[in-house]
Amino acid sequence: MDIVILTIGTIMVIVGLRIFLTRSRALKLPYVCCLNFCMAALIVLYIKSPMGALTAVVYFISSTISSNAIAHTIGEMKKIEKTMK
Amino acid sequence: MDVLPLISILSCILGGIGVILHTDYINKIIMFAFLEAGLIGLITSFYYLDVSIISSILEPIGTVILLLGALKYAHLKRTKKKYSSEVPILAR
Amino acid sequence: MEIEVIKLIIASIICWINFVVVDTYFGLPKKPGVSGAEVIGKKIEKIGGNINGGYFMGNIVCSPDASAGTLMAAIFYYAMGFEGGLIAALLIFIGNRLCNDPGYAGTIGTITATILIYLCSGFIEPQYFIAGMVIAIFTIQGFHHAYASKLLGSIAKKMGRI
Amino acid sequence: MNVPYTLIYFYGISIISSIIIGILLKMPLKPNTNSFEGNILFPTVFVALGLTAIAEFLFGLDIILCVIIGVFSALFSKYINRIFPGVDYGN
Amino acid sequence: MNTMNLVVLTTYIGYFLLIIGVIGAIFGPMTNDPLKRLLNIEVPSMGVALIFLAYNETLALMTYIAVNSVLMLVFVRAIIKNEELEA
Repeated sequence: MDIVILTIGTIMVIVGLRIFLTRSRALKLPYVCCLNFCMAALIVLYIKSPMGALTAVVYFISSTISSNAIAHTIGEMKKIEKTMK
Repeated sequence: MDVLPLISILSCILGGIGVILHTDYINKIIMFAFLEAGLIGLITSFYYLDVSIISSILEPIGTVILLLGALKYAHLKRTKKKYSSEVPILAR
Repeated sequence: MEIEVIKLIIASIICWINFVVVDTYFGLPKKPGVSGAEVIGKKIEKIGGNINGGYFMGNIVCSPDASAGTLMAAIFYYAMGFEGGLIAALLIFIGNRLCNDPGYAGTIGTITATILIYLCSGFIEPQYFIAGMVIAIFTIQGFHHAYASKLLGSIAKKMGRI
Repeated sequence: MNVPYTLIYFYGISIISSIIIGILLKMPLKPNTNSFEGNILFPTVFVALGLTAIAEFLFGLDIILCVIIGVFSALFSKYINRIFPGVDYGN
Repeated sequence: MNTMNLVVLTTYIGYFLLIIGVIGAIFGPMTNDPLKRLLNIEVPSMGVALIFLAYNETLALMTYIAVNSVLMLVFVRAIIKNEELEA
């Protein structure tokens, strides 16, 4: 098979398992970001047309926004836990 | 050439099990985003690009709604647990 | 078979250098752009990493900067040739603005990545740049947080951007 | 890469027209990195290049189209601060 | 892996997610909390989306995903109102 797709697939499997196994919430987010990179690359390599590139960029921007929101909420959640304890 | 369906199926399974097993709100929502990534990969592997674009635009909206709900819910539970003992209920 | 592996390694080194230099030049490790990046920076510092490297990784997670720009340049170059890189720069600029980031790092990173891919388009095909960028981001984000943040902190200090 | 001489010419036209319109609109000359304001060099040039590339991909390039894209991109980057405002946190 | 058993695989994954999600929503860890139960309910709803995908129901899938986010808004609001007014 194509080595490019194989390396991206193995990296995505490694990152998927690492998301599943890490304990702390804030350390999961870099793995989620790496996962979004792998998924956007796989989408383009599967669909070679410019429409596939458009799908990949829309998916990447929207998942970066959601991981941004998650990181912001972790900060707020920590503030709530600190003040209320 | 068809690594995308395999990978997205694996990430759907992992995401689904992760949402169930993790107990904290934010962990659950991170696993939900992981599951959603698998779903969008699978939709793209069926060559439905417009459905995939709409689904990937709506995904952060759902995630943000859930995050705001979890935040407000945690805030409410904290304030209720702190004050519920002193303030009698009728004095709300 | 091993020619492809060599091409892959060269592409990942080029992508790694490109996005680290552009991001460090635009002051990403100095301060967290968004409040989410600060949370990640504090957490990485707690587990033994460098605070500036932590801010760098937090900024990569939270807003699409030069790393996303390089990836999008490779993707659009693979799909549409040289003009794709320019379209990627526009889209990454809009993505930066959506994530509350002035947008300098992402757009300049995309343009430099497009130029680099165009220069190497003779013997390295753009699809190797896509995998190279994924390997580069994996070494930064997915491999070992404490070591990566120390490395990024030392690079930022060397470039005098702290 | 199929860029004949005329194509680069079109990109040049759109960049030059966007910079000229930008100067006419009295945008700040010096780009500073942590402000959300649009200035002459930063968003104008890249928006113009991106829009020209999109126009070239969708429908052919023409001199008039390039000038229109230059004007539009200068206007867009003049009021970028109101289209995509930078939110600064209260805390 | 041609598209034939991709469709079959998607149906199996959809059924798997449905079963796991329903069991998790009922007997899952610490689901006496309504918001955690709502998050558990999302898994079978993604399973239903996969089933729609397997049977090539494009329009149904699109409307289902759109309605899903509005539904989450309604449920989250109901949970918070219930928590405020309950006790």
